[in-house]
Amino acid sequence: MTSYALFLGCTIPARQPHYELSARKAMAKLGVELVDLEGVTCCAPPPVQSIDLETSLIVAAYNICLAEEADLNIVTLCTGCFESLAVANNILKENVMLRTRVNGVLSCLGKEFKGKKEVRHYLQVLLNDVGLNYLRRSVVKPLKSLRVAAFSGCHLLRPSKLLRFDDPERPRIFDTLIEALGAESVWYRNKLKCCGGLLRGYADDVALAIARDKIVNAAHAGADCIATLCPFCFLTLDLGQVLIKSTYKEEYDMPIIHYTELLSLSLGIDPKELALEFHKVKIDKVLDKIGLNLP
Amino acid sequence: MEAAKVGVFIADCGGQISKVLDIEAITNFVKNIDGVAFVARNSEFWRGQGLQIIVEAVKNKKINRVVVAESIPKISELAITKAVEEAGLNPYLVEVLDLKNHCAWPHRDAPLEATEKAKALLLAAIEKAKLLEPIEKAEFPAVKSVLVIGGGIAGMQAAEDLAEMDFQVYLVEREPFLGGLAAMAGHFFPTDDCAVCIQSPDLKTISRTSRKCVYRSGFSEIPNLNILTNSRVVKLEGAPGNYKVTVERKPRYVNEKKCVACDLCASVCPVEVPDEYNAKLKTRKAIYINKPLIYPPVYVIDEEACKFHDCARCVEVCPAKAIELDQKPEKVTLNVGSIIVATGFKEYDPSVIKEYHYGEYPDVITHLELARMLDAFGPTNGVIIKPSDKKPAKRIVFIQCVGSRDRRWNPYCSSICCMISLKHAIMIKSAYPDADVTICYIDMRTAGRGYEKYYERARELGVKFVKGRPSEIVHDPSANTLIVEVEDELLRRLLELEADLVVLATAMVPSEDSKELAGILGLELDEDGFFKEYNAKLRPTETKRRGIFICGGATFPKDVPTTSIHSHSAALKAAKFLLHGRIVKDLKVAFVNEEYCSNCQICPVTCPYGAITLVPKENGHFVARVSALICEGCGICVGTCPVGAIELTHLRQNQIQTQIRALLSINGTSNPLILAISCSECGHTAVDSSGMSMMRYPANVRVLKVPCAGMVQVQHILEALKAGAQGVMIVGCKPDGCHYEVGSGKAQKKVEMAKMLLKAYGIEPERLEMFHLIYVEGDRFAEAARIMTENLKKLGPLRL
Amino acid sequence: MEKLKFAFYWAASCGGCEIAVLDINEKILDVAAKADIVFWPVALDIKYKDVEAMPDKSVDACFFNGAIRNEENERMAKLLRQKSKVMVAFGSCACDGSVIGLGNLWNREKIFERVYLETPSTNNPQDVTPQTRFKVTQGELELPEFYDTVKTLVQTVDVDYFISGCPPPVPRIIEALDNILSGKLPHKGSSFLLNKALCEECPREKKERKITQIKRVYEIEDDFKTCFLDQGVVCMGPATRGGCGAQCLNANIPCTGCGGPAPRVSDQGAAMAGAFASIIANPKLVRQIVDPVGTFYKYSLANSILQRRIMK
Amino acid sequence: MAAQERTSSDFTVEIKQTLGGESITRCYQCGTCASSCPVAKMTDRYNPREVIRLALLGQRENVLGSDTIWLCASCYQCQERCPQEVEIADVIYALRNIAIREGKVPKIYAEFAATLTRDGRLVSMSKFLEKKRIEYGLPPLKPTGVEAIRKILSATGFDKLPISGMKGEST
Repeated sequence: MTSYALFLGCTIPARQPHYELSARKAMAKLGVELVDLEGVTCCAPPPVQSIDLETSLIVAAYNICLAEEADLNIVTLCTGCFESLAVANNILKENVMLRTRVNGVLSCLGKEFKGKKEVRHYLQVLLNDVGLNYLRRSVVKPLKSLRVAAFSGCHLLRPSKLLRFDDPERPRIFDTLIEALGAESVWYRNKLKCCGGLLRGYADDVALAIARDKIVNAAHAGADCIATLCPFCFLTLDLGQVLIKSTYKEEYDMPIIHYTELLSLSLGIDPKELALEFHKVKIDKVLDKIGLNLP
Repeated sequence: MEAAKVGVFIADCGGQISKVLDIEAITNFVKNIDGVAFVARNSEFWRGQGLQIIVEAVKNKKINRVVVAESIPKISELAITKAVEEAGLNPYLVEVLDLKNHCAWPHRDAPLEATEKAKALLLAAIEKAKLLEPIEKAEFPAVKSVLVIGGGIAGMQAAEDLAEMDFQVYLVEREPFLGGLAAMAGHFFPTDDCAVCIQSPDLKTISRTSRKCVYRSGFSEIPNLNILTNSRVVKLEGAPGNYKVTVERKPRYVNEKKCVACDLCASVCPVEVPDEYNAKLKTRKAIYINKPLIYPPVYVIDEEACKFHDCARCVEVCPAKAIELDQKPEKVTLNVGSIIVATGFKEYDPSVIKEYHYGEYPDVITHLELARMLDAFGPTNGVIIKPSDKKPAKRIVFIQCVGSRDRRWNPYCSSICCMISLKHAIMIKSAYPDADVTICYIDMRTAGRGYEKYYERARELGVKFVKGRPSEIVHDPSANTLIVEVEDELLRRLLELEADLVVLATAMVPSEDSKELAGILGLELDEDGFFKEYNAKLRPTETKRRGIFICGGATFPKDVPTTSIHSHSAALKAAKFLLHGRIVKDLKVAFVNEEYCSNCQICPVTCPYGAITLVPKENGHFVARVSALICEGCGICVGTCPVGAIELTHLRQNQIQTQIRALLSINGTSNPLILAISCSECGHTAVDSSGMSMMRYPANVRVLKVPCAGMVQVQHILEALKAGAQGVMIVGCKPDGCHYEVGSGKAQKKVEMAKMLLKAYGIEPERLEMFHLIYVEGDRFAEAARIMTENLKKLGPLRL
Repeated sequence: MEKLKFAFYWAASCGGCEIAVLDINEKILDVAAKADIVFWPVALDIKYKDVEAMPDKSVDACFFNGAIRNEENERMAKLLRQKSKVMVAFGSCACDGSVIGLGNLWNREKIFERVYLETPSTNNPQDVTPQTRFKVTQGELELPEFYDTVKTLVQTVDVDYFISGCPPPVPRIIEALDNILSGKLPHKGSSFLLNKALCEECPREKKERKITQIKRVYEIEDDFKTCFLDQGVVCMGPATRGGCGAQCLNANIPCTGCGGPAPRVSDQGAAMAGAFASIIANPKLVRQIVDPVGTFYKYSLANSILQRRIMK
Repeated sequence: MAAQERTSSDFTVEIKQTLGGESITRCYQCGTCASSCPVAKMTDRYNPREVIRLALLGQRENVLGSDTIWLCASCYQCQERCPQEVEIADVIYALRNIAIREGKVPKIYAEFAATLTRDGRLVSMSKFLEKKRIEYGLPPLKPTGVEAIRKILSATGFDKLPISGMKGEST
């Protein structure tokens, strides 16, 4: 059985149990073991990078060390975690000078970054370990006629030179995996552009304007929902619609759904087990469309 | 060989030298050196009565080696060797040194030390002279014929020049028609004339105007010019002056002598394929001709598209019975003396720049595609349309620097795209004054006579300019419109420009065959894949391969005026190379002592000229061999050979060693002795110029001249220290400006290596330094010598 | 016909050369048939005074292995030279100083300090180091003087022939013996090894000859075909006298240079270092060479241009 | 942006020597970043090209003192498309790092720093969620490496940065 060290990060366990639940349940169903590691910390995402880039590299390297010690590759759900860890992993594998500096600090924890493990995103595990064919065969409830606006979030794709996840201008992986569930992945303008989430707390007005643009474009393209991978994107677009309502006096009622939730539903997992009440914008429309209405 | 009888001639330069040096003491010293048969003093020895003294001594057989202490660098050496040769002595039995600029002037404050140094310099020269051996001349045949590869503007111009100078010329073109990229371009800037226009040949039957359309210029009728279309070079053998080139000719399937270009064949041909010549904007038949025609005015069959005998309808209708479906490829071997590469450049495929969606959105096109549209003979008969719906395009946005000046794709500026955009914008605005034409640019580059006026004209005609590189082209499907997202930097505002047609000014990149051809010809490509010239400043159309020249866009994207200049230059160089039908060369070259050459195969890769080849032996191993014709005599191979199997005829290993010992055998200075090994190019001229401009440096610095710093061996450095040097300076050209390309760089690497070994030997690595100097940096040589001396003093004596 | 007289001697060396003599196997019978061994400390009980008693030039050939490290080595080299018609420097130590010669990176004082005082296994509470004379109750003891600098045999006495290698390759030993036994001697100063460098014998394929990264043997993949230089490993083959049949290369180990400098090479280490430097991609790469002297001068430091390290 | 400041090339050198800022001098001001930027599209308070321009002109105070550098959403779109491979998002990090060292810290970042130091994470667990996790049958969270992260923050000097509220265990 394939095993991965599951790196949950900070937001998912603390705020979005529906994401964690669906992710764990789907993987269990698809035969991938997720191992929780002791001692993990914050991945050191952009807010920490903004304060001190070198510290953030070291914190990320520390977390990778834990996986190296457990002899496991890392899988992340949050694209922010994916970016922090994968960038650190790939930079430190290549840049000897930086690695020496980082290991100098890690040595006081008795750790050493060796660069022997990989950092992967959940989607990569689906694509490479589970495989598209097996995934398609495992779908018991195809999401037929569901028009999904795929929104991977910036940090799954960029910086592409270090993440090497997909073509940064023409990504296909996320769309392919949505289509594997029977849904349709629709094109919408500015699909690859940011949700503005990282400006929340500093420039909420700008963040909201960007989020609104995103939702408008998806709605314009006739999407039934926006599928997300990043807890920040989710928050920005889901909670954001509440704020848009109060600020712009506009209502879009665009369900925001983590991909793992769509996956779990299509694998036949009972919606009741998925803590769907954590959605601010209710997703009943979507469940209706795929014939899975909650009682 | 007769024992060495050295004549030593000491000039005092009208007293300039004797003012500082004790010439009397020096003369007495020289007289007592073993082997010195004759000593003379004069004001100067390189001309007039002084030179006569040398000539007499040689003629009277008093001496068979000549050592002259002169004061005029280089010129004196040339004059003296010439006179000596005329007097019957091999000119390479002469050694000239410069006591004024290398000793008297720089050390004028310390005459005693300078006098001792002068003795050392003379002793070294005399000891070297005793070991000198005659060097003979060799003659190599040079066939008076030239191969020109590439039938575009550059190749045609060069071919025409050479053919008219009575060289036998073979012009090889890969495509079935001549003309190259230029023929597709329609119009040219800055003359606004046709692309298919060239300098008119000097044919009696043709009126001699400044320019002519290629097809009516009589180009193909120039005597001595042989045009081979549909052909490519596949193999090169032989040596400069006498190459054997194998050319593979694809069959045309149409007999060139019979075809009357009546078009009946094309009218019945059932196969339609995208027309490359028209940038695939329309189709053509499998049997076709390019219009307007260039040369030959004959149809050709596209063998990949044609169904041949399964169809053969063209054969039936051809009134001239010209179609021969059974033609086979053939190989032709050409014997040529030199080769000109004129393979041009091509448009970069911008589909990799995904933000611009080229290849995905039909209305995003390149300049070449636009040029075809603007051509009245082209696919749209000169009308600009949106390829997606064939409707006229009114709003046109040009994007500059697409794939060029872009570190991700091609880091260089393609240099002609700004002008092409201006040309096309002007053409559009002139034809359709109501068209909305915008050029998005990073920097407009219009360097060239009349080019800025072009820019001005575009503004006058109402072309809009936006300073800013668009980040993305978005397609709005509802209106079938393109949206160009760009920041107008001068307004600091983000714009969304709506366009019917977006034209990408793409990078110009090397032709696809460049790499393969470079491999066949043994030429170097630069980091961008263009053919690399011998020297950008001085030998722009020559290559390191003697006898092979390059011109036009093959070396870098060029406009036509520059290409013309370049082609004429290459033609001139090729002509000069073959003019006498033979190449005469002094054998100042490297040679391999095969008894010791041990198959390590290192030297061939270190030779910048490819002069060293590996010759197979019976045991499957190889022995290195130097081509005397190609060798430039730099000695980089000597500096590399780990077994000492390679030597230079003009500077044997024992001559170096004996000079090292002699230069260091006389001290006479309170300062630590330094041996400066300098290359005879920039390095030595820097030493010369420091003396000529009377810079001061101490007399403990003794200069040993070698052809190139790359010849220096680590052993030489150790030997110098062993012989008493307290420090060693290596003086070479700038690494990028090395006269032998790689020598200075190799010297630097050996110096680094030697420094590391010195450290292991317990010797301060600072005792060895490399300096990269040029002629105008004489002051830096003097300064380096002073600093080195001071540093060595601080380090204290080296006791071996 | 009278039998020839051979002598073998062992100066500063590891003893491997003695074993190499035995490695000629049954060939020793031919030697015994044609020659008497009149002196061979490792095998025969013949005292120095017996040698001193021999008439000058009474030994037909002396095979001298080992470097000249101390006074005794030097005395015996001179004595054997005096007694022998032909003097053969046998093995790398005699020819080039070899590993013994690496002692020239230090001097007597430093070597004694390290060996007799500093090594972890030393138990020497009174800090005693070897003395040339030492008084004991029974009288005065004498030890040969340990020199600061190791010398090669030819730096000490006139040598007729050389057969380098650590140890010399057996086929070459047999060839040398055959030559001497049959009286077909090459010109003086010749080596019984090859007159070319090792690459002449090496079967490996040479490729681009451009070194972008310097590696050590354990850092490369097993590849029995490609020249080590092309794999970024320093191989001394190009500057080293061949004749061994490229044994190490065939065992996938680069040449470390025991054949000594190739003919016409004044300094094996410098020659190889220079050739190597000529094909590295940039000057900074030289810093990747761990232990430059051990790499380039493993066998030839004592026979190099500078011969030893300068001690401050 | 703010008024003209006396220019100096020292600032460029300082940025180039800061992790993330190495590529800044490659910039030739083509504006691809600006037209790629989702933030610049929404507000004229931020323009990445202009930030780099000011930095290259040595306008240290104008760059570090304004709120512009904090308006980058770190989406890397500009960096992806930059034809000169200026690592723009990383340059912004470098500028932020320099600003922080001088005590120019937006409140939200001070809070991030404090939470990280206190909890080893950026989002704290609530009692509510802990209860919910058990309800949903999610596995209990494994302990966070708070001590480890504090050691790192102390070794890099992160905890000594002039950010208020970082030292204390609680806020």
